[in-house]
Amino acid sequence: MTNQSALIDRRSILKAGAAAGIAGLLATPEPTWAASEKPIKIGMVDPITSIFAAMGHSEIKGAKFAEEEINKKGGIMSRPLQLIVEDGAGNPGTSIDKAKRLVAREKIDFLMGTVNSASSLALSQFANQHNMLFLCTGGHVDALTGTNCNWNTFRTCSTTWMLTAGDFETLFDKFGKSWYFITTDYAFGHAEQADYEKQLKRHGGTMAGSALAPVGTTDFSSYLIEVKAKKPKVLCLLLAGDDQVNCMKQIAQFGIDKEIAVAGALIELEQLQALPENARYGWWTAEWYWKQPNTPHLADFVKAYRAKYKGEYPSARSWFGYASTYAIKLAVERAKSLETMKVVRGMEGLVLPPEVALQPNAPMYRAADHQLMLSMFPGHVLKGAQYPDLFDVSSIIPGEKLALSPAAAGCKMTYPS
Amino acid sequence: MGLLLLFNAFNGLIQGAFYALMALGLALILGLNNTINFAQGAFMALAAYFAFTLTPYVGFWGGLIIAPLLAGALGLAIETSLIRRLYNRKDPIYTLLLTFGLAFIMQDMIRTIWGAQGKPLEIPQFLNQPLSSTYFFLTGYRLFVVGVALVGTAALFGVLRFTRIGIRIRAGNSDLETISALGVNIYLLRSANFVIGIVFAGVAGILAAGQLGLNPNMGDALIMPAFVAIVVGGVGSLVGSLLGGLIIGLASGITTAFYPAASEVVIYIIMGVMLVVRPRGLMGQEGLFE
Amino acid sequence: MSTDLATETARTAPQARTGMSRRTIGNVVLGVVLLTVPLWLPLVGGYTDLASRVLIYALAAMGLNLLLGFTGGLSFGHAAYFGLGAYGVGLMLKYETHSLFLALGVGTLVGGLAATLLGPIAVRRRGIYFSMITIAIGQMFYFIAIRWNTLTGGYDGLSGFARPKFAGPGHLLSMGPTGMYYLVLAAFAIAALLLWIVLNAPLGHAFVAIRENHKRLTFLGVSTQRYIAISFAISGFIAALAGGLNALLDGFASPNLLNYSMSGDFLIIAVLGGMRNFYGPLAGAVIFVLVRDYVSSVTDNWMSVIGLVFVVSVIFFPMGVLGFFNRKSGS
Amino acid sequence: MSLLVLNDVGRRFGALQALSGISLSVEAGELRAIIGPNGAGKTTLFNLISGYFPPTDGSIVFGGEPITAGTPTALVKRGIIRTFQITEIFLSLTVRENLRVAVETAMGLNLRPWISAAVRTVVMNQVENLAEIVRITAKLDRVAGELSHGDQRVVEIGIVLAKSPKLLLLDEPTAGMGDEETHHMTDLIRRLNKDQGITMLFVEHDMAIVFGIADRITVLDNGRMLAEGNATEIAANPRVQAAYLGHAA
Repeated sequence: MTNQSALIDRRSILKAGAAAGIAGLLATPEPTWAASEKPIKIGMVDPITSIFAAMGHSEIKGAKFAEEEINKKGGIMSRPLQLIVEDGAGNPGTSIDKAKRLVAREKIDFLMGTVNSASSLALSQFANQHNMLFLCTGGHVDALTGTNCNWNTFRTCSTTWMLTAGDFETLFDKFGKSWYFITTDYAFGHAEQADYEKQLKRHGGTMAGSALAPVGTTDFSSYLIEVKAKKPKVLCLLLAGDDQVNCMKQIAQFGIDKEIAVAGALIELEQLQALPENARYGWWTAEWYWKQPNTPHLADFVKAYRAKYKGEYPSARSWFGYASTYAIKLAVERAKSLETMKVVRGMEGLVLPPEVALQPNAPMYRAADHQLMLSMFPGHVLKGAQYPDLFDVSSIIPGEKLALSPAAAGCKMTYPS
Repeated sequence: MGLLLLFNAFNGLIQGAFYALMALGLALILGLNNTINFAQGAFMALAAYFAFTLTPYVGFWGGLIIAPLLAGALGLAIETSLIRRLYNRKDPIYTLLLTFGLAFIMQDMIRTIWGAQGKPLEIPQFLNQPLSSTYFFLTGYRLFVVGVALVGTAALFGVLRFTRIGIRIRAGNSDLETISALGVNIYLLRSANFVIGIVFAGVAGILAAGQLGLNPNMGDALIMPAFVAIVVGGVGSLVGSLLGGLIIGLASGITTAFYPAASEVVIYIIMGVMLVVRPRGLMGQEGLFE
Repeated sequence: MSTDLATETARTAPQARTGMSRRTIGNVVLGVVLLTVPLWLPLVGGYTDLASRVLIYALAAMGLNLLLGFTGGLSFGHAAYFGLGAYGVGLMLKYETHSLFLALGVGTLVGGLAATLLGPIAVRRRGIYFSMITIAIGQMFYFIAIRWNTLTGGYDGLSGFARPKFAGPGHLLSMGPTGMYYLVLAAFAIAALLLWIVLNAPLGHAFVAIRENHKRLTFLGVSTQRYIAISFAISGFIAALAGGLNALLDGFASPNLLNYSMSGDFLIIAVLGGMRNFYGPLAGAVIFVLVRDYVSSVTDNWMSVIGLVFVVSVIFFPMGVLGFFNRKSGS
Repeated sequence: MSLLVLNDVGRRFGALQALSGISLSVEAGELRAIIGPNGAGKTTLFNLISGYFPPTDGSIVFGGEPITAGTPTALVKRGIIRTFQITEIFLSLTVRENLRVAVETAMGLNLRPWISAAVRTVVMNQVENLAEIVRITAKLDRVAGELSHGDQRVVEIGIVLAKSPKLLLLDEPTAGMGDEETHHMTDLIRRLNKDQGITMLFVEHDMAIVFGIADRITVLDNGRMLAEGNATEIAANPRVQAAYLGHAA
């Protein structure tokens, strides 16, 4: 697997790099459009560099794929769509700079992004100051559609609460009552652990212990020593990005996954790809997966996506980019306007149609907190699996069954008069 | 708790050996090339990616040998074409900023060539498991890393003490003018030293990738503890760097057991205390490059 | 406009009249250009916030350059004081006050005092050691900012504060991009003036003498460490002021502001513009910020371009662009 | 009373005994030459007197007070100022700026972050003064690094002169100079000694200069004192002839 995917990656990225160099200089919309048609511009700030780059690339690919598809099918209200991508480098300051540039220079109509919570929060605040619609693609922090919710901010990816609610009962029933948490030491992790603890208490489980690991922890052995001493039934990993990869690798090296059930909230296809074969294990929740039985339009999407990106399979991140771009199109068409307030109203209660949703349920942007009610895909990693078939979805749970009510999430939406 | 502490302390030492291995190459280059090599982390990542690409053809062991040499060759090219131009500028800022910029370029090249997506570097199965179920944290791989760190230090020590080039490097460390007056080609010596430093970085990078996984940014996380190891151990002393690595590994391991949030800050605190109590570090020589 | 401090100050006595007038003209031209930025910048495709960013980076790099270019101390940790200033302002606005100047004052004080207290530790060593110590001290603050979640917002950064209105005489002025720009410009002008005064006073002469030959000065009975520490403190205060302004501009403070790569940006700005020139950091900031802003929009490989900027400026413009052009016009 | 007294002073570096058993006394107003072959310990002796490093044996007394463990800064305050074998000046500054910083240091102004016009005038006048004494007025606005070696030496003496030294240590003041520059320098040394009354110790290889201007001469060899006396005594001393002049010839 390694060899082949390395080759694929190299070719596509080399080409993408070269193309970006040239195309970026002459960024023109699709040539089929009449010059008189002014494009509708979506500014997308997402990490192309930094530790968040792998996921950023997936989101951008998904969004670009949607852009191409939309323009082929007649654009938005018969105007072309132009997606302008800027590298936020996973850094809130840079992300704000890029958003400023997009607003001032490119005169964008809408803003979307980004992979990480910090940048998403910063952009939400920025968009609010500039009276612009911001659609968060992939930052999970609860506050974004909870305590910090804004009238002009929407979110496509799930909240941390939804991630933890998806697989709890399965794990609890299957493996046992005593849990140990290794949690990433920032808002995302704290929120996840708090959510799990609530559910654990409600079901009469016990905490064997927990440890907070700073973001960027490379060596998890001290944590694992403690885990081993406490002998929990379930080791729950609530880590982000590379930290999760490092921890799973070390668990496998110590052989802990053979004695204790390892589980956690979020797993991403990008993470599984970064793991060696012996470190692919555990029970997790995916936010979307390319392989679902009997979901309409999914096979076509995967096929077309692979054709565009040299055989690469779409990840949940690709879908975020794809669905977000479509959501803006649909909201604009509902509002029949580009005015921020009208589009916001158009997006409130917007239900993604099956060819965009690509899941059996019909997710909707909830009006009260602007959170998309996307389905969760709890399941487990297949033993000895080879890319791309790495994950087995055990059930697909509609988002509205999992999400907290807007009131419980702490969102009090206020609109400008 | 006592046993747990012992486990953690021991585990910290293993981690420390790892820091030390990373610090050695850095210390070597700091010594004779008078360069704070910010690209050291990027060289580590690059060698690891070379190994990743080579492994299907030559296996892990082949990669472990060939990849650092390839990185060393690139190091030689960079040293002779760029860094060498800056030796006679007395101010260290130039080499520092040069290597800082090179690190940017190398990281970007890695992302362009291999992609932003993290990669798994497969290590031999027999190393990839614990040796005993009680002392499960002693995996073959970790012991192997400790072994490489010790052998590497010993080998370097031997080279510096007993070979012609080593003796010259040591002499050059303390008095560049004198040895160049003795007719030693100082440029050649510095190139050789730089390459050795990069090869060390390469080995450290590959070993890190076996444990942490490969991504274009991996060098960023690795370089700082190496810096601290050098400052604590004392600039100019290789044994000091080894000790420095072990000390901060130990401290960080023990801290993790009590208060994980401070596990990174603690190494800087140790460094701060060291600087106040003994500014030249454990084994450092006074005023070597001041 | 700006010349090497060495030759500049030398001229003061015999050729005061011609030297002064040329410099005065240069300063007036620069002042007019900076004052009218909001008028002409949009015409050339820029936007006012970008100009604020340039001036903030220039201010931080100018502060750093007092230590780097004029005292000869290579600090690779000034982002820490910049970041402390930013967090100071953010925390004040979030929890304590709605006064712009109080927040900015406290932020500057926090970062400046940190530099004042830590400078004496760093200056115990010189050369490469000094750099390594400063970088490590800086990283310590970086990790504290990331770990101390409850105060700093940890990895997600500090948000939830906004630029307060400017309390003018009798009424409140709202701070849009233009208002913010003039606040930054005022801070820049004041700091630049103070730096200029110091550099032309005995204290500044002592700084430059330390850079030139600390041994000579030591054997004139000057304890050079003390002076480097003073230079460190002043430059820390200025970096903190710049950081505070940065927090106001973004309405956000993130741990990245404290990271060593930010220190690297400030250093390259100083070197690129010309670290022996008073206005070098300003020239460097204009080039660096604009290049980065433009290139990162044009290509995904912007990091390579920025890396090349480092390499090229170090190899070919060791005295920076201002130094380069001065030399050309001089010879 | 002697201005400077060394009692059985020695210095060891690890296994190497660089100096031992040095006892000498220098009277106020004296112009004393230190001579000896390379490696005799002349510069080490200067380093001990100026506090670069402390002696491992013996004691040093200056102006009646012990200064054995003094730091350079402390000794400068007492009036012991030195030059180095390699000229130590501020190379990229002008001569005027070189002298100015020395004058400001001497006047204790260094910590002032601003300066009044009146004080500035005092400083500048003192700079002109110094420049006249060392005769470098014509080159005041030249960058020091671009001056000839001899002129740089002169600038260094101007700098140390600003501190009004009681004891001036000159390490090979004429080394590497041409005839004219050497003449200018010896003249300067003599004038400073006679006109300003500055006590001086200088290390010198050129015997013509040593015998020409020194009041007394101390001869070092292999880290030990070989002889001491005036020019005639030293020239006649058979041990000096054997050990030192033999080398030189």
